[in-house]
Amino acid sequence: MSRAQAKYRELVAGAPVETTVAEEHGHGEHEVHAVPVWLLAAVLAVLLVLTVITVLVTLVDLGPLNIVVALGIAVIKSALVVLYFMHLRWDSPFNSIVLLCALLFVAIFLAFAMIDTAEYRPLVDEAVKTIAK
Amino acid sequence: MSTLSHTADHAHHGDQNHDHPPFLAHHFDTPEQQYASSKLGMWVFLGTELLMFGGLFCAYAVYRHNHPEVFEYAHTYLNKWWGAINTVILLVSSFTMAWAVRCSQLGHRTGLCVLLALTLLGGAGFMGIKAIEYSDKWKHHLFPGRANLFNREYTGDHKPDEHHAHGDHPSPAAPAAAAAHATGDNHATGDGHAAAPADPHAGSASHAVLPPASASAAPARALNPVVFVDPHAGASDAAKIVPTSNGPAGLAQGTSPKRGHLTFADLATRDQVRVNTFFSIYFIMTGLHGLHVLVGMGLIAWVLIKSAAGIFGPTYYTPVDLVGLYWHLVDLIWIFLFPLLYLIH
Amino acid sequence: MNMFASILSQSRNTTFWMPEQASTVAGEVDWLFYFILYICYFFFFLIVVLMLGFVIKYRKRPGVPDHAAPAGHSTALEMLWTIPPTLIVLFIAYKGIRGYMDMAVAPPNCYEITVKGQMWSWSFTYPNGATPAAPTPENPNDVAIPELHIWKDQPIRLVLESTDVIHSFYIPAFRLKKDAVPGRFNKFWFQATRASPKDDKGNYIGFPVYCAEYCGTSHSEMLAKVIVHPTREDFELWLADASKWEDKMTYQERGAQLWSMYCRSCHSVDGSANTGPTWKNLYGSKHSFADGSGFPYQSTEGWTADFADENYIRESIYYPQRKIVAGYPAGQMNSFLGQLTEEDVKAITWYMKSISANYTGALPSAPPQAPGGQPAPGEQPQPPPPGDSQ
Amino acid sequence: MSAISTPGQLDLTGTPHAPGSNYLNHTRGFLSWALTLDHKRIGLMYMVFVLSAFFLGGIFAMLLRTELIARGPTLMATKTEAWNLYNHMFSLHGAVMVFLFIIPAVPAILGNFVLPMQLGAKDVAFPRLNLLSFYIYVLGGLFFVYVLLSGVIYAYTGYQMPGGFGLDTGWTFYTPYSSSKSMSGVIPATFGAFILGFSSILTGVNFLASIHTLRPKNMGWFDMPLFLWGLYATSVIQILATPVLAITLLLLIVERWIGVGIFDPNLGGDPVLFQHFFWFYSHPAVYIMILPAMGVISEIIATFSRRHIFGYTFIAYSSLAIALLGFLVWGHHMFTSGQSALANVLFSLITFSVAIPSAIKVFNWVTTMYKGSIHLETPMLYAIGFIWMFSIGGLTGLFLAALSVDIHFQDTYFVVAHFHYVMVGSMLFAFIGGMNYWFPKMFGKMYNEKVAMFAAILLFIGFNLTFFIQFVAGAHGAPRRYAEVPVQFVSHHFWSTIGAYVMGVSLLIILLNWLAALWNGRPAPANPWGSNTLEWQTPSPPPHDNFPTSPVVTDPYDMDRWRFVSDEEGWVLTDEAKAAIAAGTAKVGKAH
Repeated sequence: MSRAQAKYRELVAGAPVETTVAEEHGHGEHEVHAVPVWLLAAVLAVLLVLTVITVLVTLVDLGPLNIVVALGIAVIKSALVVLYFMHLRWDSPFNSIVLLCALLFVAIFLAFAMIDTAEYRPLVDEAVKTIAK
Repeated sequence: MSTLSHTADHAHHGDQNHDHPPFLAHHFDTPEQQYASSKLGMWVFLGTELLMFGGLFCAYAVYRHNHPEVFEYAHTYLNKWWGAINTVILLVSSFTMAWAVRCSQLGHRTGLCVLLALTLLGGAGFMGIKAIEYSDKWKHHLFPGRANLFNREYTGDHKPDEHHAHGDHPSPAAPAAAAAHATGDNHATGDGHAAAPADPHAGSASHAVLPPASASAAPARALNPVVFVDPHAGASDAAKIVPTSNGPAGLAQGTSPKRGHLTFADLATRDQVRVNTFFSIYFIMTGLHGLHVLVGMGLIAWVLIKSAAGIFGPTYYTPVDLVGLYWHLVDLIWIFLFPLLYLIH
Repeated sequence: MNMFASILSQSRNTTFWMPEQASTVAGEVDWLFYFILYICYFFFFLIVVLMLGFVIKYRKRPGVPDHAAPAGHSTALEMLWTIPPTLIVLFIAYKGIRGYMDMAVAPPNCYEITVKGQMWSWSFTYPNGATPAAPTPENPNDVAIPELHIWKDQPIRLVLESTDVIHSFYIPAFRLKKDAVPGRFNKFWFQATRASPKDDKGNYIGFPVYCAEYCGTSHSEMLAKVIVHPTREDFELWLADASKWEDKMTYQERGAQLWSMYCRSCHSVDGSANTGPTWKNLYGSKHSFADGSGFPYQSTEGWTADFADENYIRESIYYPQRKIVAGYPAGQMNSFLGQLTEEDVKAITWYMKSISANYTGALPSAPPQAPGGQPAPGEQPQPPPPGDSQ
Repeated sequence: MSAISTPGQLDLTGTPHAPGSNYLNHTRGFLSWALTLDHKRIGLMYMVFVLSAFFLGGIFAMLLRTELIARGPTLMATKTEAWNLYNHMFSLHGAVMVFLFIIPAVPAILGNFVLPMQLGAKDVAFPRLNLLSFYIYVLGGLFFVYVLLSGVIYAYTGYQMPGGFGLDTGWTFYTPYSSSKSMSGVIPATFGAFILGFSSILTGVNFLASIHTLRPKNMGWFDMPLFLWGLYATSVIQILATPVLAITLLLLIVERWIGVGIFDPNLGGDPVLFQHFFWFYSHPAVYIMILPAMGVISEIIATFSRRHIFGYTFIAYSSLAIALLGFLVWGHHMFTSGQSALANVLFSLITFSVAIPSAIKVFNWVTTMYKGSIHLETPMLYAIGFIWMFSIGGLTGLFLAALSVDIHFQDTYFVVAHFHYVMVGSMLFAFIGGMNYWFPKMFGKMYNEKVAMFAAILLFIGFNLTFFIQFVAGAHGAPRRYAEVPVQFVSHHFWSTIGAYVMGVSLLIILLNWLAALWNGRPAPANPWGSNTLEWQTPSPPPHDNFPTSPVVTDPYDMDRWRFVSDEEGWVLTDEAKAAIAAGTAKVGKAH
């Protein structure tokens, strides 16, 4: 039993035993991890609250922080979905690596493309102003 | 250098595997191996999906970074309450899906079927609202591409600012009132556009369409082939590009955008011709996402049929699990699309 | 084997590898090129000699059993061929970036010339606003090659723009190239260190310029030359003369010149097929349009054309998408509004008349009196051509 | 197909069941192939289609080289026709070769056939997905056939099929030419490439999952053959890069179709952004092409030097390093595009870092040959050719990574020669070498060795004649994609075209030699080369389930376990190796 699984056991202590059904097949390493309903419901509740916050926060003008707050909440929400709804918390660590790799490469792509387009922006603006004179 | 056992375990032959369950493919030795493979394959596939949407997010980010006012103005055409409701629908359906996976793991057949059906219903609800939103855009010529109201080549008779989504401007109106407005007076049911009083600047509550007769500037504009709009050009030149419904104020340059109350007139002239790109990005992003929702619904229906046959249980629930992962990914992407498209301010 | 000879015997200032050097950055670029080249020679011969040596020395001989050495691994060896190459490439990267910064940072006193690329020709606009014509080629079937004139030892900055697709302005002798991207101004600078040589007749032999970004059918004919004058005075003399090229020509000559600068890549004048309709016999013709209509053509501007007349031609140049000739695709031609003046359009129309059998009237025999002047507004089309042969 | 009866090659426990039955003949009929889930059959089906695409791309190459043999129109009457023909030919040549040949060739043919067997497995992790990706590949290929046909029909009848005719944008599809100017079939072609991308992604997912979950328990990561490392690194790139190509092409399609304004400057878009999108995929795609080829070469060099591969871990890690670094260098395709100076400097610096792992591989291969016992058979000739080509291709990359020098070389024939040395010289040599290496395993037949060696040498000569001279022309400034040869480059192009004809002839000889071997080659032994990877521990051709008896996992480069008996019997296990197996003490473990 991995550490994450152990922590999970702690978390759900007191929950019905049915949360873990030992595999009768194979080498006995594989166990079914059914996430308890109360945990799923709690996650859903948090997600809904965060959604409401996202909408309400648009009534307040935070200036440049607007997008930071909006995306920050989105990141928290997606982390909850990934960790609990998608079971990544109890899943093989390699699957987390796969996900993080994908995000890392999206980030690389975004970062380089945005740095570059921001750098050469003045050339474009100059052209837009000048051409058609 | 170990000198332990050295035959490839899984090279044994199918004929030796008397205990091979029916769902176990011949090239796997154990259900665990098959489950781990499938799960890994699914995660890798989800990674490719993220990268694919990542490309769109990149296009979005670059365009928004370069033309923030365009986004700030154009997003007011989206109804954030529809977006919020859809967010809630997807989150709830994600919850029912996660619960369904649990049921399949525990072999609760009835629960599994009910929950899958609920999830499917959520997907249908989401697509229904999306259809309402799309048909609303369609009605107002907020198409993607050249046919868009804001495109230089547009030849139709709609005008900017004549139609605004509701409640997107911060106003004294309480959000609840706006929400009521969104549900009660939505565009799909509202066939009263033409009948509504024509007040293009009426703000959040009005979405009236001006009579075509007032669109006299459209032909001249459609014919203007100039590649770039000169912000210093005189009013008569710019009038070829910019619908005149805003009057001379529509040509104001350098007016600093009034946050939250941005109108077409507040945009720099060169940004006015770029508004259509927002709608293109909106349609591509939500369209591709909607396509994923449809695929997900198909998959859920397929799993539902299999569940009804009762083949899932603690030893074999891989399809439910994988479809669940896919469904959650669809949810994940929407979690980002919602604030990025509907909640710009 | 003169085919090989021409590769080996390059002209005076070129080497086997590189073309002549004619700009301030060329020396630095070539230095780095040769530095990398010798590194490459070293490693290539090291690898190949070792490999072939091993193949010969350790080859399996018939009848002799295999004699391979046991499994090998040496961290020291791995480090040996990891660390020195790393240092070498870091040095190359540093030199490359240094050289690039020299190209990127222009001195303050640059003479600025606007370079406009379009499918498939270059045109150059000097600070006095003049856009000189390309010299007429000796063989009329050859493409007129426009010339960029500069003078020696003067920093020049080029502002690149494009009216349609991406082009790339490439001067091998200067070791420089930059894309002309529509919708933006790309800039680069250089300083020529060598004046252009002259041929036997006393004409300058320019440094070749190529379009280096694929841009469609006649990409390979989108050529130009850089003429480096020895002194500024020489250059100014040329510029003063070249700026007035329009004054010395009749309308139809000027139209022919404009055709070869802007139009010839799509419109032939000998009747042959191309991207756009040929201009031969176009004036006065009554072709039909892609939407099925034909002449007489009622324009939204308020006039009616009974045949392809002055108004129709003007509209086709300024608003090419209004009417598409049947059999040709829409969207191919950009508007020349703002690029060709009304006077230019007039010249082009006269040129079309001069090559049309539908026009039998007289042609202007002398340059117009008021060059560059605005035409009288509302100028009426010429009388209908006699015979109306179409 | 009777090779299974070759006696004595495997003295392991158990006996082959159903003697004479192998994957080629155990079921018959069209459907048994069309619906097969067997990775070996899918590999062969890929082979037929990929080689057809290669043949087509080769025809385009011959036509475009012929157009360049002299100045002026060569194949057509008028200049415009000739230039259009050339532009369509180089575009189709590039697109077909890249998307339909180079990217799938090694992974989809050799990888599909060999990967599960090198893992000692019965199949890839997802056999249905494997078949699906094959059909997706065929579907994508059909779009290119459509593009080609539409061009031919337009040329002969003037009729324009929907979507445009032919393809004249280059395989890079740069906007705004592709989005608003070209009249060619940009939408069908990009849609085809879009579909092919999914085939590539699914293959990548499949291989990655297979390597992760199907490895035998006693085969650790560093006990894998290096070919698997190459395929693993390739899969990582396919998974991470190809989705971006998909979205890029999708955006290009809608840009052209309805004008969305993301890339089109007329609508406020940015054409340079398209180049970022495109090269984010297409530069890593270069490593999709070369990494599996490097894996093939590692196998061949170790086998034919009869020596353990030198520096196994360094080669393995360098594959991963190339795969990951390959993602950070795409901007070096855009040094002159108006990309910002900052990005230029960053991309130039990172580009140099890719040189190091590539150099490590080459040095390790050469050192493997040191004190080996080198058998100069056909695959080894190709491996030697590969090292030659890859050295030139890799080293000339240094010029192109150096920022100031690349400003001069960008978009000249220097670049053309460079990437042909890497992608054709190296990759094609590895592919044909690998085909010759695994041909006996695939079909249970031996090809004519003398003819194969002659063709290899001819191909080597033809290739170098074609492309080396292009370095010289490019250094002097010959721009690429020129339908008309500038005067000073006439002789370069003449010799280059002659070289291309030599290449064409040698490739035909290679193909005919293979066909002749299928017809009447002598039966191949189970292990004709004495390699120690698992696929040689089964008869040639293998049975449906790959292994009649469980293969023994040992160090994949422990060549001493095999001794040569005769041409008929090939290589068999030494008595010591058999004894070790019987005693359960066969060496497993670290490969170095």
